Amino acid sequence: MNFLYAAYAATWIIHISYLATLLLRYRRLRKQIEELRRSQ
Amino acid sequence: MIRIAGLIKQFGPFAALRGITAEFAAGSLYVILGDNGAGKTTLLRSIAGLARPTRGSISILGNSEVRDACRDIGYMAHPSLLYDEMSGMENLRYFAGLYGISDDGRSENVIRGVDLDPALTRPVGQYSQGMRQRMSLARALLHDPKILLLDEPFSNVDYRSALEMVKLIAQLRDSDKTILLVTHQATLLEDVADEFVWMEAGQIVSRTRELKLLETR
Amino acid sequence: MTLSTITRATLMKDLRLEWRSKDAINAMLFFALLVVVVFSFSFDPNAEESRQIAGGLVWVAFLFAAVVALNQTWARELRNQVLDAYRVSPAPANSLFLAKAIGNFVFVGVLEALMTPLFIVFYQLRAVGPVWQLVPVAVLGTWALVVNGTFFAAVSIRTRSREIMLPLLLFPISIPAIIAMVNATTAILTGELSIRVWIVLLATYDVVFTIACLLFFEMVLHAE
Amino acid sequence: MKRIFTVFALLTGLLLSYALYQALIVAPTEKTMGDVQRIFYYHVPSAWTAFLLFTINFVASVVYLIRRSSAADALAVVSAEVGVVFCTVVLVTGPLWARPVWGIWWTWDVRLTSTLVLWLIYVSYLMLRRFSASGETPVLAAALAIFGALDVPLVYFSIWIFRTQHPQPVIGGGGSIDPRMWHVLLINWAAFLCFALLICWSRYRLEVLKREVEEMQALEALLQPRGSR
Repeated sequence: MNFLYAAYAATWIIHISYLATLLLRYRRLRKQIEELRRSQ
Repeated sequence: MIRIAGLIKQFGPFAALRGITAEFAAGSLYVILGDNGAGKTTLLRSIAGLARPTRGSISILGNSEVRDACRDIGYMAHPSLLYDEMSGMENLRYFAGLYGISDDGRSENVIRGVDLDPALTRPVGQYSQGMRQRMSLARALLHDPKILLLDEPFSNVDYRSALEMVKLIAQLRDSDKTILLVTHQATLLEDVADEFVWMEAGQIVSRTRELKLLETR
Repeated sequence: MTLSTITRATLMKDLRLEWRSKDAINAMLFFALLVVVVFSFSFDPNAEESRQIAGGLVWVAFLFAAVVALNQTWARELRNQVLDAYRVSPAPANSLFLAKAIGNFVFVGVLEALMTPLFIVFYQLRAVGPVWQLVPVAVLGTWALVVNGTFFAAVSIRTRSREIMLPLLLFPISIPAIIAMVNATTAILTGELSIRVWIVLLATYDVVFTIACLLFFEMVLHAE
Repeated sequence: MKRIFTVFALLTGLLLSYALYQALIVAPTEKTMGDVQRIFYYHVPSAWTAFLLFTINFVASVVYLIRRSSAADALAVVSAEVGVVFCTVVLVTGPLWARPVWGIWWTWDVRLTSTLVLWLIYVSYLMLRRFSASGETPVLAAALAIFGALDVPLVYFSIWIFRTQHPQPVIGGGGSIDPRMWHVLLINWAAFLCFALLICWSRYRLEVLKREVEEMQALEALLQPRGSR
């Protein structure tokens, strides 16, 4: 039974951490866009 | 005859060329000047077909695909493009083979043309910088191309040899070749160049017949 | 100007360069020797046990050593950017590829020929099965390593950390070939199983990837 | 577009919760394995999704080489990356199921091993994309993707022979499967497909945005009227 919960938790941990990296990358891009805007 | 339209070359987020439109005619010697990182080398590499344009087009002698014109292009890069462990003649014999030239006479003549001795058995790695540059020029001339792209041919070459090379280049120009030459020593070519091209940040910013006009800009 | 003359000229040039500098072969030999010695500490090399694991051991040693040689092939062309001289010439890309692949085949083959006696001595190897069968396994297996190795070495010279990139790209793709080589060798040494299926697998691998390399090499060579 | 995305995200969330409910509560308990068998409802759909994404990566790579369209290349990156994420899920949930059922975390069986090799190949693909310095990364990556795809049948075949020649621990399971389980499995697959599509969608938009920014940065000087030097 514990293995079941572990597996389900692991699945979502993997997916959520991937989504988190996506969010981070998106933030970084936003920052770059801001910089580009300002320099123009 | 080289026609370039809207040429942009990007290396990832870095743009080496930012929109170049230019024409270079046969029988003329163009001297390309500019600071380091202005895109001079990338321009030559694009014309030579070594760097594929991100945008824009290059047409050489009517070929829109640069690779189709490769027999008419002679390219001399800043590095020697020679195998250090082999002698000059061995090097040229190999490169002649790539162009389907099988007789050694051609290679010997080209080596003599740049004032070196084809019988030299020393490996190129032991040549002086000046000799290596001349051997490198010989390699570019091997297949008698109509277009010559020379990247820094005089770097580390002593003054007298450089003058000899200039004389040779002028002769080549007079035999109706298109020559694009990147250099930092523009004064060497003051009397023979047809046009000076100034590049800055990946663009051509001015073209003049007189070097002086560039300097006072 | 045919494919074969340029291939031959390039191959002769590479062999001559290697003969003069001996960079690749020396590094490769010493590296393989180190692997042999280091592995011998990790288990007790008695005859019976060695026979079981020698197949894997031998090929792992060759694989790592081959990577050294494969990196050298293009490193040689990158010095003074000589590769550009080839790229501006009208010579077909595949001539270069074949010359390089054959050259590497020769280098790795020489290495194998020199290392095999060492393995026999250090691990008291004695094959129970038919020894001659090692020849086709070695030929097909070496080509399998070398053909993709040459290709991916050309890919990795376009990346930032060249030398490290090659094994990262090559090893995953080579897994089927490695499984086949290792198992065929073990089968011959222990004399227990037939190697026919492994030979078929290796041959298929060789054919598939030789064709793929020839199809894609031009693109990779001119990718700048 | 943004509204469709939000609606779709909400629907996916609902579907995933429903699928979770189905998997944990509605689905019948397997007789021999017990509740642990329910891992199956996450494990198998993830595997199918990962394989689908790798197939998309292959197709996109081929299309890129033919058409040289930037969109195909972006799709190839996205599908490989999300595919690796799903494949990771497969590789993590697999052992968690194997431990209680088979008593071992890992066995070098055909499916496990070839999934692992597949994962390795696509991780190397992503590494290549990351470390490639030239502007021609897409070409190199597409070539690797095609090599990887050619390798898959060989990998599968080689491991299959390897396994049939060597005896291995007997692995139970198999047999017929309860139709209700099928039903739950398919619902979970649908949910995970929607989820994958959602991630791919966001990742694709991110990739397009990234490329736009890179181009903007690169051509900044071109857009600006040049001053004197």
